[in-house]
Amino acid sequence: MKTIIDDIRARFSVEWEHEQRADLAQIGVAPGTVVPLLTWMKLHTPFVQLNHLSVVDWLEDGEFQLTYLLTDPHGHRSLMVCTRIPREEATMESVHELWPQAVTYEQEINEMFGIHFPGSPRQGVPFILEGWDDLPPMRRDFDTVAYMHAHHPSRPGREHVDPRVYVGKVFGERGYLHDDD
Amino acid sequence: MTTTETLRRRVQLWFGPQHPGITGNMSVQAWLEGDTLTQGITHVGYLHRAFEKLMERRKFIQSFPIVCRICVPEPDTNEYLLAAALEELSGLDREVPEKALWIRTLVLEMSRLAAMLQVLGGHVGSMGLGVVPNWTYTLRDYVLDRFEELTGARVYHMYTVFGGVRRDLPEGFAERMETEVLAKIEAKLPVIDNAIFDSSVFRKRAIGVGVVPEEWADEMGISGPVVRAMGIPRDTRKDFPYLKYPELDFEVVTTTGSDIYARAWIRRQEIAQSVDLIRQILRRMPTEGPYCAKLPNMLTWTIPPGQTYVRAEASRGEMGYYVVTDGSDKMRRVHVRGPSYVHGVSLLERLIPGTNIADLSPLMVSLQTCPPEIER
Amino acid sequence: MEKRKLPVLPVAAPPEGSRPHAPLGEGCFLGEEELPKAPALKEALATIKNWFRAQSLWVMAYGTGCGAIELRPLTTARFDMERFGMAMRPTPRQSNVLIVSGYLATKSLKRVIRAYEQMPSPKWIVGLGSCTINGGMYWDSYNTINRLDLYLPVDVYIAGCMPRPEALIEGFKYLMERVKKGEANGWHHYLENLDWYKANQKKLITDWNLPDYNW
Amino acid sequence: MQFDSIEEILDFAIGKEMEAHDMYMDIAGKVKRPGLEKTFLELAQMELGHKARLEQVKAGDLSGFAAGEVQNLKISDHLVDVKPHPNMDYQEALLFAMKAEQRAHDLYVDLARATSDPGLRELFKGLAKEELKHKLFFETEYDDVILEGN
Amino acid sequence: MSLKNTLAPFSAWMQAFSKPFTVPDEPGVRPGAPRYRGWHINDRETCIGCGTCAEICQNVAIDMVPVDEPTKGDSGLRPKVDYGRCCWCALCVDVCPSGSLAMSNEYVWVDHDGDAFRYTPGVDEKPWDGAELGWRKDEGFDIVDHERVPMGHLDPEERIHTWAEVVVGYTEEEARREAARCVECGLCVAACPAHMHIPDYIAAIRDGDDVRALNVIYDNNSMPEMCGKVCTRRCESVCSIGVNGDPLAIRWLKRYVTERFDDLKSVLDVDVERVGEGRKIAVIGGGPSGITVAYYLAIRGFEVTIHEALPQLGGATFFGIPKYRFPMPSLEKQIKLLEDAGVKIVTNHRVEGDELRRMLEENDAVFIGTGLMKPYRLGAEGEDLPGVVYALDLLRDKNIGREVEVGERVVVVGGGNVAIDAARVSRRLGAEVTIAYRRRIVDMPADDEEIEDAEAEGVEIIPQAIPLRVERTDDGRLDFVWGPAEMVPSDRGRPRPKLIEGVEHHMVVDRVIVAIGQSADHSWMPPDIAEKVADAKGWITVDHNGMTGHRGIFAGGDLVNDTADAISAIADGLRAVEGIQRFLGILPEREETEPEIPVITVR
Repeated sequence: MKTIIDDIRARFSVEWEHEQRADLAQIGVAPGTVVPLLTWMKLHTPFVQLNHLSVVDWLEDGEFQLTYLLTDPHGHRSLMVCTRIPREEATMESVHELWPQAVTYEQEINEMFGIHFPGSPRQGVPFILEGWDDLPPMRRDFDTVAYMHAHHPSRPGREHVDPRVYVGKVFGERGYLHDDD
Repeated sequence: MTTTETLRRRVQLWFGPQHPGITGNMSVQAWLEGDTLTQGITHVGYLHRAFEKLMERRKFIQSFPIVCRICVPEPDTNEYLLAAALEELSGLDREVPEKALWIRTLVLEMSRLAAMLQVLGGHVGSMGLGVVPNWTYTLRDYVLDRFEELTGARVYHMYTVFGGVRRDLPEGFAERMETEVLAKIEAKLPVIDNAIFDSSVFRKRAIGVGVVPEEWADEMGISGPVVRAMGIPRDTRKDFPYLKYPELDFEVVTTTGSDIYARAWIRRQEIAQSVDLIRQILRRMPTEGPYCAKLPNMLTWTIPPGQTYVRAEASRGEMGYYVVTDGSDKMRRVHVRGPSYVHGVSLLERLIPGTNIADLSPLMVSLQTCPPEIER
Repeated sequence: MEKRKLPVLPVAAPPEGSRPHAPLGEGCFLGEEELPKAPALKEALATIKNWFRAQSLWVMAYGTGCGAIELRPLTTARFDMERFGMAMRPTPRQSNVLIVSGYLATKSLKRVIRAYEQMPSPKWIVGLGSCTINGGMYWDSYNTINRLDLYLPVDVYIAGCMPRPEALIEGFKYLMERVKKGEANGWHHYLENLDWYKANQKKLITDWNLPDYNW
Repeated sequence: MQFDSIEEILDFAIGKEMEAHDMYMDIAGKVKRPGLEKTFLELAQMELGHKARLEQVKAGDLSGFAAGEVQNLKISDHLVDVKPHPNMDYQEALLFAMKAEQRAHDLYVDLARATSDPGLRELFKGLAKEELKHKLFFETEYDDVILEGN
Repeated sequence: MSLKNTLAPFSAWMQAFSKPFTVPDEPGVRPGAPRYRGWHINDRETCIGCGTCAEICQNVAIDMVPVDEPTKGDSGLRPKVDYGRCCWCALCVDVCPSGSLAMSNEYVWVDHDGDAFRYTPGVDEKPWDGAELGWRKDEGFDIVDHERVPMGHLDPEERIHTWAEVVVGYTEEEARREAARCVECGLCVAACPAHMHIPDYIAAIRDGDDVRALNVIYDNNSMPEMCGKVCTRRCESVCSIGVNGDPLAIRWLKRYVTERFDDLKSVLDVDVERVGEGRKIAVIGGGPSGITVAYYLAIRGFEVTIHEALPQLGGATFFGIPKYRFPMPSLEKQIKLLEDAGVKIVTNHRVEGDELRRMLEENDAVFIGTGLMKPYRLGAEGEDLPGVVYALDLLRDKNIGREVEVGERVVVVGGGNVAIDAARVSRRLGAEVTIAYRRRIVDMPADDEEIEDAEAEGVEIIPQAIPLRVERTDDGRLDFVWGPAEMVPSDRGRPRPKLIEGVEHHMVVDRVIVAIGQSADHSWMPPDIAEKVADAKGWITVDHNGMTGHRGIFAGGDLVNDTADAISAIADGLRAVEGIQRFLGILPEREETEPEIPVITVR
């Protein structure tokens, strides 16, 4: 694993690296580096397989993390390439020309996170959802429970008493450092 | 426009979601010329339950009941992978007891067996031969009986959790497994061979149909019986060893042809292999010892920040879990990458042009597309 | 005959002037107005008709959710649903039982409504699993409905996640019993309160592009 | 002491209870500790109750006597008797009462032993048991309140 | 394609002769597996209503509904399951701290009414009640942590030579780990006499927010550091985790937080209106109840004076509890907080004669928390011999720094915490110590941990030993004579000891320390006031405001409650804090209505 990361370091600027397991390393790169790096990897290294493309929403940081998982199918090891892009009007370069199956990943990410991949076919074409008119649902600021309450009524008649609150109330739990109101 | 041209007009056909030949609740939007498909687009989302979203608001232990529902025929792979990922991120993986590892291997192999029995029947069922699925579904039911005995449920087991498994093997489990399941399967396999692989109907419909070119294997990440039917010995159990597989004695089954027949053949061989593996596991499993590590309070447990990707061999191919934790008591992100994500969408769409309409259903079965795994 | 409860909903008010459902044989749909007028005979005919109906429940083979996995074993020799006069049919046109096998994603619901409406009356819906009752596992999902009876009339619920084949058989036997007694008449209810059901359906399915009834 | 008839014995016993009553009334007027006066008045009242019970027996109703065995906790047996004094506390009051009942009990036991008439012996034994019951009442109170931590 | 291939499928016909395997259509042919997860069953008696099942249910399928009267250790709530939500994962069964919840192996339930699928197991009758088979909790699998993070103790050999604190205390990591065991059911809140917000401060400790934890703790306890060290911890006795494991170390967690801060005033966020400006309160007795009243009234602007007979505030926690349990600096920190709050402290001042009457005139209210200071007598012969001493005197003399000497051999009579303290103090003074207790060891009112610690330190405990008399030996020592007891059943309460006559044991000792209990002494009050306030046993009865039979006199602590522990005294103090404000018309009088129920979440 070390050699391949050294090779990458020699050609691209790597922000951070981490060896999670003997067969899984992780590197972080700038968004602009991703496509050149992946192109180079597919053409010149055994990491020819794009296993996985995923997004993590770091709402607090205002960033999306994109994770590309490349696998060396004969050497049995994987490299996770991570990059962070701003959350506002998130756009990322597409890799569908390197791997045809990336179209599906990019289509789903576009639908679920609202990240746009210019040039990738099927951007904006619904994949999983139908008639969706809210925030992209996998974003962390989309509240699924609120949506559920608004759209999917539950069967009425459920009443829950929280033991913690109930016990305090019944037995007269009070505080004295603060006035009640 | 001449009559012939009119007749050769492209017809658009929605195949599914309500269609007896479709695998699960999905649909293929296909364009036909005559009875040949010229193009197809996979449509999923009919089963979208937003697992990944829901797991982001559930505590770690609460994700286990939900994660097994991602794949109906084979829930245990999901349970194992979530457990493995969280154990790796929390450092609990070093404490999983030996016996738990063996039981997990057993459960994974049992679920592979059950799923492959189901899909082997599906192979012929999709061609209209109803009797073989009858047998294989019954055989699968015998496996489910043992699952029920072991895990307390037939379909959704919720049995593997981090630290190990939830219950010990019951008394006499190995004997019942042998007499009630394995022996019955072995007795039936030759009959099934006769009815499928020797059948001229099946051979005619399966050989040379749905051939996946070998050069797609690497770049698309094709896995499971589909890639092994190309003659490539690719198997996560060997390539990325996990649990007790390195200690078990088995060879990766391969064949050539890369068509529906080859994939069915692989599955039939792997059924036999699974039977053998289950015997090995039951023979070598320690009888004493704990089956789960000591767990902290699951209601308040937090896992330090980190990310990982773990994989295991499901009956359909490589199943992967990408898990990100942020130090809280919930997962920041979990992304399930099932083999069907590639097989059922990209690969299927690339295979469809030129396929006969009658072969679409067998083709989908042979790719073992599992829609809940695509849309989650 | 038991009166069917109309769920109280925040979704849409029950239709104005909605008739209490008509007992079978009081002339409603499908030529029943041609029945003889003598009450005793009418009653007897209805009984016979219900008995026949109960003996031939044909299930539409549409696995709407994960519960479908336990439907398949029913067709095998081990559980053998055909001994109860039940069979799987590939198309709605030939079936009179729709099994909603668990949760329904919004996208699926649209198809299920369409399939249900295409089925010839009398027809019944079996809600399989807890998710049809009150959302089950996916109660907080943005994409699955919580209550099936808001959108389609459910005649029998089978609780479980998922229910075993034996539970399904019990459910079907219960359905047969109710059909025999003339109590399983969700299809009446659906037609009588069509506006209410449609309002609920359209509230959820915002990109409604179907005809209002899919004959 | 010599008794010739059952009536005589009962009269003697009733006299004893009255004595006890008067004594408690006397102490109640003297103690200083708040509330203790009330305690002694209650004790005196209790003795009146005992007296009433004995009068019932005298009238021929033997059901007033305690049936079965009465527990003897023997707490008072090895404790030192106290003399009533104005500054008594609750512990001393209980001790005093226990000892008084103990003495009455011992008296009837002695009488029972001394008499040869089986009928009279039974009566004495019954009276002893009654006193034992009264003692048990105080011993239980002593065990619960004073010896709570022991 | 050969003829063989054409004929091969027909081999399927052979199956027509195989044995049928169809499951017959009869009830009960295929029962669920022995550990099948079917409908819930619950043992209503064992269930403690902690709601952990509802907490872990990711489907929000379980509601807690009021079924029984709430008691300490049982909220009276019982889980009601919505089978329109349940997914049969049985996490509720595996998490159930009391082990009452289980699942039967029944699995069939069909109905046409969607509202029918709800019931309260164990309360609503169901056919599967009492099912033998089904999913049960298993020993080898636990998703709550039943093992307490062990607390370090000084080595017994070492500690009998020192007055240093025996308990070491948790490190930060240990405290966080221990706090993480909490399931936040809140049953402890009911059991705590002061109803401290226990789950809340434990959660704060778990989250690493010690300042918040301290504020939550001081919200209704102004002597938490003392409680953190010596509390009788009724909370732990009802802890739901403790039903089948070690209860949360609530006391040690409180100790951890309170020990972290030295300057309490700067950390505490007091936000109350100074409603008591210009009002004067006298507090007689500087024990926990008095301190509580003083602190919470002082922060509200009252002018509070504490009168204490001993040279130091703290009451029994000062003079009664040995310093190896509650060291002086901890107490001083509490007193400093009082001073910072503006409380006037008068020590070495015993209120006597008509002073109480004068105080009543000068103050708006008087609070009495003088405690139980008069030891009960042994009552046996020889009690007045020199060398027979009372434990309270011994402990007090030691704590206020007088020279104390016990000789080589000591017998302590009694089984309460005072007896154990006296024994352990004597041990540290170099004596061989025996405890003679009338009942069995399980009956001892002393804390189990205290008993264990004492035994570890070499204290011998003789149970069922009734002191008969004390005699002087020829060489000037004491002969402690005791007799064995048998336990006889009692119609109320615990079994009672009964002397076995005829057997006498002799023990030659230098000291007999009597620690059988103590009572109140009201000789300092004017008799007419005392008459209105106290009863024969010395106890004071108060109303819901903490006020005695005399207008303006409030009382609390051991005088009032029958539990005689510090936290009850604090609770009494809190009651008086509210009561005094109501008495003075600052707070409205409490309405005597049923506690309104509760905090229902509709879901």
